Amino acid sequence: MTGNDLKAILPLVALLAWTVVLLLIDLWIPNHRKGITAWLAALGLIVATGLSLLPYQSSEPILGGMIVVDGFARFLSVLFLSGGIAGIILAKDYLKRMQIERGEYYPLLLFSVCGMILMGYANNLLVIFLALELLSIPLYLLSGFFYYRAASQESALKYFLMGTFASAIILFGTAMVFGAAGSLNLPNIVSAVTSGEVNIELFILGAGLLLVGFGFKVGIVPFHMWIPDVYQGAPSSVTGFMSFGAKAAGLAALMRVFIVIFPSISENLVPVLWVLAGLTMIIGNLLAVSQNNLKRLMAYSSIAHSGYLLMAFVSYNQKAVLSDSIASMLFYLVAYAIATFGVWAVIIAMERTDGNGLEMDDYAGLGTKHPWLAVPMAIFMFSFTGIPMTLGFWGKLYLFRTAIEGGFVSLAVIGVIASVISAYFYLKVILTMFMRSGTPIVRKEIWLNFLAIGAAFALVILSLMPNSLFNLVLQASINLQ
Amino acid sequence: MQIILFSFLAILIIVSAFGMLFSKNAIYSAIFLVMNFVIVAILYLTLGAPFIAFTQITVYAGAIMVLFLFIIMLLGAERLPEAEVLRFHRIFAILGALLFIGATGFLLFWLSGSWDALPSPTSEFASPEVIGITLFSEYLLPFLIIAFILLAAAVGAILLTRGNNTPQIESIQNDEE
Amino acid sequence: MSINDAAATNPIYQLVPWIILLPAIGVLFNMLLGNFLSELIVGLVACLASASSFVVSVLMANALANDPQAVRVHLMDWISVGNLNVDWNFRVDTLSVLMMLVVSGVGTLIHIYATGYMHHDVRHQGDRRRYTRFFVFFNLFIVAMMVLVSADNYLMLFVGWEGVGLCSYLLIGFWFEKGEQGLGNAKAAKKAFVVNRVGDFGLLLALFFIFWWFGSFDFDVVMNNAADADPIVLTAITLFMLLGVTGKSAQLPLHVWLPDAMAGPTPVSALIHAATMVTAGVYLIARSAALYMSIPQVQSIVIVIGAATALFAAMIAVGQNDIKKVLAYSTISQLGFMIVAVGLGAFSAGMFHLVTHAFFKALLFLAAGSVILGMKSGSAHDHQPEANHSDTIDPQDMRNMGGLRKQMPVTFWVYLIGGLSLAGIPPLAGFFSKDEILSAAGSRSTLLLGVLLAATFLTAFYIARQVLLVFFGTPRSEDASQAKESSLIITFPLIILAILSVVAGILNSPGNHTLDDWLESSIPQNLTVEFMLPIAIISLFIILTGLLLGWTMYGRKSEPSSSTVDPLSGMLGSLYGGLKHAWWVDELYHAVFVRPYQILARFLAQTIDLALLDGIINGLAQFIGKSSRFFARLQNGYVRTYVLTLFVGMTLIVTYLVFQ
Amino acid sequence: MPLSFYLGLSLIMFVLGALGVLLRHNAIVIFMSLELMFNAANLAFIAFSAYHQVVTGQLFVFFVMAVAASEVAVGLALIVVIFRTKRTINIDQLNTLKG
Amino acid sequence: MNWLIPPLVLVTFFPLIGFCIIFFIPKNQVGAIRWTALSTTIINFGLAIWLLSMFDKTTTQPQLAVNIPWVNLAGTPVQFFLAIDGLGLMMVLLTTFLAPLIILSTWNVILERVKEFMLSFLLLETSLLGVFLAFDLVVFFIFWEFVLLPMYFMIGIFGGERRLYATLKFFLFTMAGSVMLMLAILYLGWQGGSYAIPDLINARSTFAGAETWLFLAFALAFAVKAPIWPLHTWLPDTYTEAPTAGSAILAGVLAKMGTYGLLRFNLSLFPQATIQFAPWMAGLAVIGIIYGAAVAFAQRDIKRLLAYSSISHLGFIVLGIFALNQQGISGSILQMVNHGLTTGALFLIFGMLIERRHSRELASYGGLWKLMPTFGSLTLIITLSSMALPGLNSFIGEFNILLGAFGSQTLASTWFGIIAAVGVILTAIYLLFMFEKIFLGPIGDMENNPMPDIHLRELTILIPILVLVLWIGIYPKPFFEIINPTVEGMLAYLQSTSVALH
Repeated sequence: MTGNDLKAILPLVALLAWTVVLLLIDLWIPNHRKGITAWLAALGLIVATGLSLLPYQSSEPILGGMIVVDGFARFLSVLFLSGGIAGIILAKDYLKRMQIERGEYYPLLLFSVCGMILMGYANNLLVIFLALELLSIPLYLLSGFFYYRAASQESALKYFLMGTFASAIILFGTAMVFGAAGSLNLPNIVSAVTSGEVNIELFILGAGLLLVGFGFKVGIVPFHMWIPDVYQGAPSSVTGFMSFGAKAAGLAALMRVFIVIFPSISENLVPVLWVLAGLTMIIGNLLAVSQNNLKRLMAYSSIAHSGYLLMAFVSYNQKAVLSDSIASMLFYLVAYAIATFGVWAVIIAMERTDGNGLEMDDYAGLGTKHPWLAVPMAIFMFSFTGIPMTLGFWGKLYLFRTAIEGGFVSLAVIGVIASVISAYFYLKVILTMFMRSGTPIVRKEIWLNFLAIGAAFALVILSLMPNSLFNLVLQASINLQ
Repeated sequence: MQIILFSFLAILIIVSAFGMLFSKNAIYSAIFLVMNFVIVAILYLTLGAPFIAFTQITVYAGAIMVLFLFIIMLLGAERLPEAEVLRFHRIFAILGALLFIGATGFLLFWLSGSWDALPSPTSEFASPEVIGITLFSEYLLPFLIIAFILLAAAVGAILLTRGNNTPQIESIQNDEE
Repeated sequence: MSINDAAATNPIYQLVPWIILLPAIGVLFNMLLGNFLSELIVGLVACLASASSFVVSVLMANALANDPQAVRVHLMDWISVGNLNVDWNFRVDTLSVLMMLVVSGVGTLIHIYATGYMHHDVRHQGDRRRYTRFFVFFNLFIVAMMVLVSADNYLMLFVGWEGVGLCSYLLIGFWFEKGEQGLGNAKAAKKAFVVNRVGDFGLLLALFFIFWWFGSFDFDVVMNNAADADPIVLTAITLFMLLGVTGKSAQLPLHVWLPDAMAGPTPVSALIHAATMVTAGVYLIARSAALYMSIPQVQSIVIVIGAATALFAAMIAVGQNDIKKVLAYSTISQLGFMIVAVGLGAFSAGMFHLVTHAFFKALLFLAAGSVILGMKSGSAHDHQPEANHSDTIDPQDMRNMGGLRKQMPVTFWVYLIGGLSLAGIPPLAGFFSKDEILSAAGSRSTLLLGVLLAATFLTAFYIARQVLLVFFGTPRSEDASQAKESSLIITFPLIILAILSVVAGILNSPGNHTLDDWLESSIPQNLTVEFMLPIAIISLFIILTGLLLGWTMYGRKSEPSSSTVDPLSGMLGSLYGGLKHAWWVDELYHAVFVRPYQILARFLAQTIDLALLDGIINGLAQFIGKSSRFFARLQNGYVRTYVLTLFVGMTLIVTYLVFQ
Repeated sequence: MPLSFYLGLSLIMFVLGALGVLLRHNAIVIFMSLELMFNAANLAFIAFSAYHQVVTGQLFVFFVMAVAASEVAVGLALIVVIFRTKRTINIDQLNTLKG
Repeated sequence: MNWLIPPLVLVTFFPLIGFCIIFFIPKNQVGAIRWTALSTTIINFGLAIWLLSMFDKTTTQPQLAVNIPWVNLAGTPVQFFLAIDGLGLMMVLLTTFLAPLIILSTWNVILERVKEFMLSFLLLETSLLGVFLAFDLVVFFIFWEFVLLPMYFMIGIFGGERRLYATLKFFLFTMAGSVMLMLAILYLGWQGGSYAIPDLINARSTFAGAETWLFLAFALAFAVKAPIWPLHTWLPDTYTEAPTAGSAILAGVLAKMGTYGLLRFNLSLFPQATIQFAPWMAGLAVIGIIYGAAVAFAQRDIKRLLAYSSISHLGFIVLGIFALNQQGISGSILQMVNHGLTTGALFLIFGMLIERRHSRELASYGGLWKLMPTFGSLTLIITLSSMALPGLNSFIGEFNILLGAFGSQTLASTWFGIIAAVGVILTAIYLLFMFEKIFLGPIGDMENNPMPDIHLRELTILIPILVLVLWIGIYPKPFFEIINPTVEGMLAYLQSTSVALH
C-alpha cells in the first residue's frame, strides 16, 4: 500500500478508523448524553467529506487493482458521506424521543457508510461483495434497533433473510463470472472479454444473477418485496438513511459492474432491463396508490424511483448515450436523495412515541397549523412528481431525455404514464395537508426542521441554477466509460 | 477412479442436502448440514484446495454449525408445524426450482463439450503459503475490510441480545430460570 | 349602379351619421339620467331623438331630389383582416332614404303616441320605473333600424338586422314577469329571437358566399358583378338570404314568432312588428335586386312563399278573437303581398305597399292600443288601479268589446279609415298599393292573381269582422260600456296617420310614377307596373263582397258574446278550429324541433357526457385503484412469498438468458 | 473429470438451498439453507479456480466463509431476539407487516 | 434600446415582487394583503401597456427578445428565451387586464386564508405570463406545468364542496395531457439540437420524419387544456367547484393556453402535420361547438352551464385556427381575447349572484331584472356579447372564424363553416334560456336573501370589461393591427413550407 494509494482512499480509511475509535469513546459517554456520540460521528463524516473533496486526479486502479478512485467513485463517496450526515440528523433526537438511544447506533451507521463508499470505489467483484456485506450487515442490525417493538425485529429478520438470499445469488453470479473469465478484477475481465477467451454463456448467466442480486438492493420489481415491510418496521431514522443509501449503493454496483464488464452482452441484457424498468415504474407507483401509511407510501415510491433510474440505465451499452445515461442517473439520485431526506425529516417530526402519527389522516391540517413543515413536504412531493421549480423536474427531464436518446421511446411513454399515476398519491399527501382540516401533533425538533427546510431550499434553488450540478455529474460519468 | 469417488461424494452431498431439507427436526437438519459441509470439504481436497478444505471443516462444520445447534437447543425450537398455509406456494416453488435446474442444466450440458477436463491438482498450486502470501499482499484490503465486517457483526450481535432492560424481556428471563 | 363618395358632392350628406347618432344620444341620455327625470322629459328626449333623425332624413331626401345619385359616407374603419375590409359606411340613395323617412317618420309618431300610452301602461302593469327603460329600448330600435337601412354593405346591414332583432326581443319581453305563469312574455320574446336567429343563420351563410365569391360586402361590388356570377352560387346566396327574409318578415315557414310578439306593448307592435322591422326583409330583397333578378327560379320561389303566406295568414286572421292577433296575422299576410311584389321584380310596387302599409297598419295597431287602453280604463273604473287583473276579463278579446264607437269616436273613425285602407277601398292608400301588386301578379300568372285575390277577399272579411265586433252593436262587457276615449297625446298621432293613410296613395297613384322614378336610381332593374282597370274592378268587387259578408255575419245578427260561439265555427265547422289555432303550426314545430332538441340535449348531457366520457375517466381511475389493491394483496407479509417472487423472477430471467 | 460435473453439483446444492428457504418454516432451518447456498457457490468457486489454475477463487471462498460467519452471528442474534418477544421462530408468524 | 431589466422579464416576474411583499405580511393583515395584490396586478397591467407602446406593429417577427443561456441539458442548451409577437401581446394584455379585476372580485368572497389565495394568484399570473412569452420549449413547459400548482391550491382550498375531487381531476387530467408534450419536447431538443423555437424551425428537417407523432403529442396537451372534445370532461367539474376567481381565471386565461399552444407551436413546428390534421381538428372543434351548446342547454347549474358554453366557444377558436387562413386565425386570436373578457365577466357576474344568493341552481333564481335592473342590464350585454351579437366583441371574432372556416382551402369544405354556424343558433338558445331563468319571469324565491343591485366595487369590475366589449365590437381595428402582422407571418411560413396550401 503506497502513500499514493493511502491518499486515494484516505476518506475511507479515516472514517473506518474514526468509527472504531468512536466505538471505544462511546463506552465512556453516559447513557443520557449519547447526543455527543452523534456529534462526534457527524464530525467524522464531515472530516471525511472534507478529505474526499481534496484534489485527487488519477483514476488508475490501486491496491492491486482492488479499487479505483475515479470521478464516479468520488462523487458517490461525497454523496454517501452527506447522506450519512443527514442520517445522523434524522436519528439524533428521534432515538432519544423513542427511548432507544444507544451509542452503537452511530458507529454502525458509519460502518454502513463505509460500505457504501467502498462500493463506489470497488473495482473487483470480491470488493463489491464485501462492500455489499459491510453496508448491509449494519443495516440489518439498525432495522432491528427498536428492541422493544416487534415490528422492528420482524422487519430486521425479513431484511436479513432476504438480504442474505440476495447475497447468495450475487455470490453465485460472481462465481459464474469468475468461471467464465477466470478473474475477479474488472479490468482483467474486460481484457478477457476483448481477447475473446471468456465462456460467453456462463458470462451471461453470471450477469443475470448479478442483475438479480443488485436489483434486490436497488429495489427492482420483482425483487422489491422486502422494501415496504422493512421500511415500515425499521426505525424511521434508519429507513430514511436506508431508502437512499442502500438504493444508491446497489445502483453504484450495478452501474460499475454492468457498464465496465457487460457491454459486450448487452443485446442479451437490454430486453431484461427494459422489462424490469417498465415493471418497476408501473407496479411501484400502482402499489403506492392505495397506501395510507406514509412510511409504506414512501417505500413504494422509492421502488418506483428505482424504476425511473433503471429506465435511463437500459441504454447503458450505447457509447453515445452512456455518459448521459450515467450522468442522468447520478443527477436524479441527488434530487432523490435531497427530497427523500427532507421527507423523512418531516415524517420523523410527525411520528409519535407510541408509533402513531404515520397515517395520512394524521397529516390533515398540517398546512395551516405548521406551514414550516407542510410547505417543504409539498415541495418534496412536487419534486418526486417532477413538477417544475424543483430539482426533481430536471432529474426526470434528464432521465427521459436519456431514454429517448437511447431509442427507448416506448419505455419513456410507460415512464410518463407511471409518473402521472404517481402524481395521484403525491398530490393526495399535499391535499391532506392543505385542504383537509385537522390538528396534527408535531415534534418541534430544530434539527429536523432545519433538515426539512434546508432540503426544500436546496431543491428549489438548485432547480433555478442546475447547471453546476449537470456539469458535476457529467464529469463524474466520464471515467466510467 | 476419480469419477467413482466424485459420484460417490456427490450422491452423499445431495442426499445430505435433501436430508437437511426434509428432516422435520431442526437438529437433524443441522447434523445433515454438517455432514454435507464435511463431504464438500473432501471434494475441495480433490480439487486441490487443502487450505479451504480445512477452513471449511473448522469454521463451517465446526464453529458455525455448533453455534446453530447451540441456538436450537437454547430456544428449544426443534419442531415446528410445517403445514403449508400459502396457496400454490409449494407448486410454484418446486416448478421454479425445476425450471432453474432445467435451464442451467441445459446450459451446462450444452457447454460440457467446450470444457476440457480439470487438470489434476499439483502440490504447489494453492498451497497454504501461496494463499497466505496472496492474502497479505494482493488481498490486503479485503482482508482489512473483512475485519470490520466481523467487528460490526459482533457489535451488532451483542447490541441486539444485550438490550434486556424492558419488562417483557425480564419476563422471558424468568421463564428461562 | 355607381356611387360617389360624399366628399365629392353635396356636403349635406356628411350629416347622415346623425340619423344614428342622434337616437343613440337619446339612448345614452335616458339610460344614464332617465331614472332621475320625470316622465315628461324622458318622453320628450326620446321623441326629439327620433324626430331629429327624421329631420336629417328629410334633408337627405331633398338633397337626393336634386341629384338622385347614390352617395357613400364613410364614418370609420371597422374590420380589416387580410382581404376582408369592411367599414362603417353609410349609403344614401333613394331606396335607403325612403326607408329612413318611413322609419323615423312613423317612428316619431309612435314615439309621441307611446309617451301617452306607456304612461297608462306602466301604471296599469305596476312598475313606473320602466317608463324610462321603454324609451331607451325604443330609441335603441330606431338606431338599429337606421343602421339596417343606411348600411352600405351587407355586414353593416347584418348589424342592424340583428340589432332590431335584439330590440324586438327586449320589447316583446318588456313586461317579462307577465303572461301565462308569468313567463309568457319572456318565452314569446325568446321565441322571436331564436326564430330570428334561424333566419339570421341563413343570412350569415349568404354573407359567407357573397364574400368568398365577390370578395367584398359592398352593395355596389356585389350588384355590379351579380350578372356574371356563377348561377349555383347566386342560387345559394339568394336562397339563404330568403331564409333570412322569411325569418325577419315572418313569412312561411318562420312566421310563428310574430303573433306571439303581440305580447309586447302596443306601440311596439305598431312600430316594430307592423311598420318597420318586419319590412326589413322586403327592403333586403329590394336592396339585392340585382342578385334576385339574375336568378328567375329563386324569384318564383320568393313569389310562392309570399303568396302562400298572404293567403295562409289571412285565413288565420279570420279565426282570431284577440284584437292584436288579428292585426298580427293581417301584417303577415300583407308582408306576403310585398314579398310577392319584390319577387315579381315590381320593387317599387313592393316598396309602395310597404309605405302605405306602414301607415295604415301602424294606425290600426295604435288605434287598437287606444281601444285596449279604453277597455282598461273601463275596468280601472270599477276596480282599483294597479291591481292584479287576473280576475277580470281580457281587455284585448274582441268578444268582450262592442259598441265602442260611442265611447271612443275618434278611435272609431281612424280605425275605420285604417281598416278600409287595409281592405283596399279606393281612394285610400291601400287600394293603390295593393292594386299595383295585383296587376303585377296578373301580368305574371292568373293562378297567382287568384291566390292574392283570395287573400284580398279574406282581408276585407276579417277587417270587417274586427271593426264590427269592436265598434258596433252593444257593449258585451262592463269594461266595454265603461270605456273612455283616450287623451289627445294618443289620438293626435292617430289622426296624422289616418290622414297619411288616406293621401299616401298619390305617391304612385295611376298615371304618375313618383315612387317609381324616385327609386329608379337605386333599383334600375325595377319593372314599373301600369294601372289595369279590369283587375282593379275585380279586386274592388271582391273586397266589397268580403265586407258585405262580414256585415251579414257580424253586422246584423246579435254579435257573439264571449259566451256564445262565433258564427264562423257554425259555417266552417272543424275548419274553424284550424283557423283558430293557426293550423297548429306552433304545436308542430314544438313536436318536431323543440322537444327532440331538449331530449337530445338531455341525452348528450346525461348519457354521453356524464355516463360515457366521464365514465371512462373515472373508470380508469377506479381500475388503477383496484389493481393497486390487487398488488397490495400479493404483499402478504410472508417472507417466503417474497423470496418466492424473487426466486421465480430470477428463474425467469435466467431461463430467458439461457434459451434466447 | 469434467468441470461441468462440479458445476452441476453446485447448482443442485444451490437449488436445494433455495428450496429450503422457500419451503421450511423454521427460521433457523431457513438460515441453514442459506448457508447451503453459500456453500454451493463456494464449490463452484473452488472448481473454477482449479479449472483456471488461479488461486483467486479459493481466496474468495475464504472471504465468503468469514462473511458467512459474521452473518451467522447477526442472524442468530436476530433469531434469539425474535424468539424472546414472539416465543417462536416460525417464520410464518412474522407477517404483521403487509399490504 | 437596452434596459436595466429587459421589459419582458419585468412584466413576467413583476407579480413575484408582490408575492415577496405579501409573503412577509402577517396573515391577519387582510386589508394590506389585498391592496398589495391589487396594486401589484394593476402596475403589472401598466407595464403591459408600456410593452404595447414599445411594440412594433409593422414586423411579423417576435421582438423585444431576451435570450440568456441557462441550462445545458444533455448537450442541448436550454435558453431563458422570452420574446413577444402579436399573439403573445394579446394574451399578455388579456391576462394582466383580467388579473386586477379578478382580485377585486374576491374582496368579500375570500375571507379566510386570504394570504394563501393572493400568493397563489400572483404565482399563477407570473406563470401564465411566462407561458405566453416563452420562446424556448423547456422554459415554456416549465411555466406550463407550473400553472397547475397555484391552480391546484386555489381550487382545492377555496373551492366548493366537491373541490378535492375536482382539483385532483384537474391536475391529473391536464398533467396526463402534458407528459406526452414533455417527451415530444425532449425529442425535438435531441433532434434539433436546441429548444428555442427559431432554431427548431430552421432545423425542421431533422425531425420532419416524426412530425406526425410530435404533432399529436403537442396537440394532446393543448387539446386537454383548451379543451377540445372529447377531452373536456375535467372542465365542468373544475369550473363548477373552483371559486369564482378561479373559474374566471380558468375560463378567461387558462383555457387560452391550449389554443395559444396550438398556434404558437403546432403551426410553426409541424406545418405539414398541421395541414394534414387540420380537417380532423376542425371536425372535433365543430363537434365541440354543437355538443357544448347542446349539453349546456341541458344544465341546471349556472357554472356548469357556463363551463359547457366555454367548451362550445373554444370550439370556435380551434376551428378558426385550423381554417389556416387570415380570417380564421386572426379571428381566433381576437376571439381568445373576447372569450376571455366575456366568459370571464360572466363567471364574475354569477359569482356576485352566488355571493348574494348562495346557490348555483338556476331554479333558485328568477325575475331578478326587476330587483336589480342595472345588474340585469349589464349581464344582458355580456350575455349578448357571448352569443356574438353584432356590434359587440365576440361577433367580430366569431364572424371572422366562421368566414375563414367557410372559405378555408385547407378544410376544403364549406360544411365546417355551415355546421359551426348552426352553433350560433344553439348558443342563442341556451344563453337566452339562462337569462330567462335568472332575470326574467316572476320573482323567484330568494329565501329572503336581500338581492341588492350592483354596487360600486362590482361596477368597477364590470365597467372596464364592458368598455372593451363595445370597443372591440365597434372599432376592432387597433387589435387587428396588432394581430394581423403575426398571422401574416405564420401564413407566409406555412405557405413556404407546404405545397398542400395552394
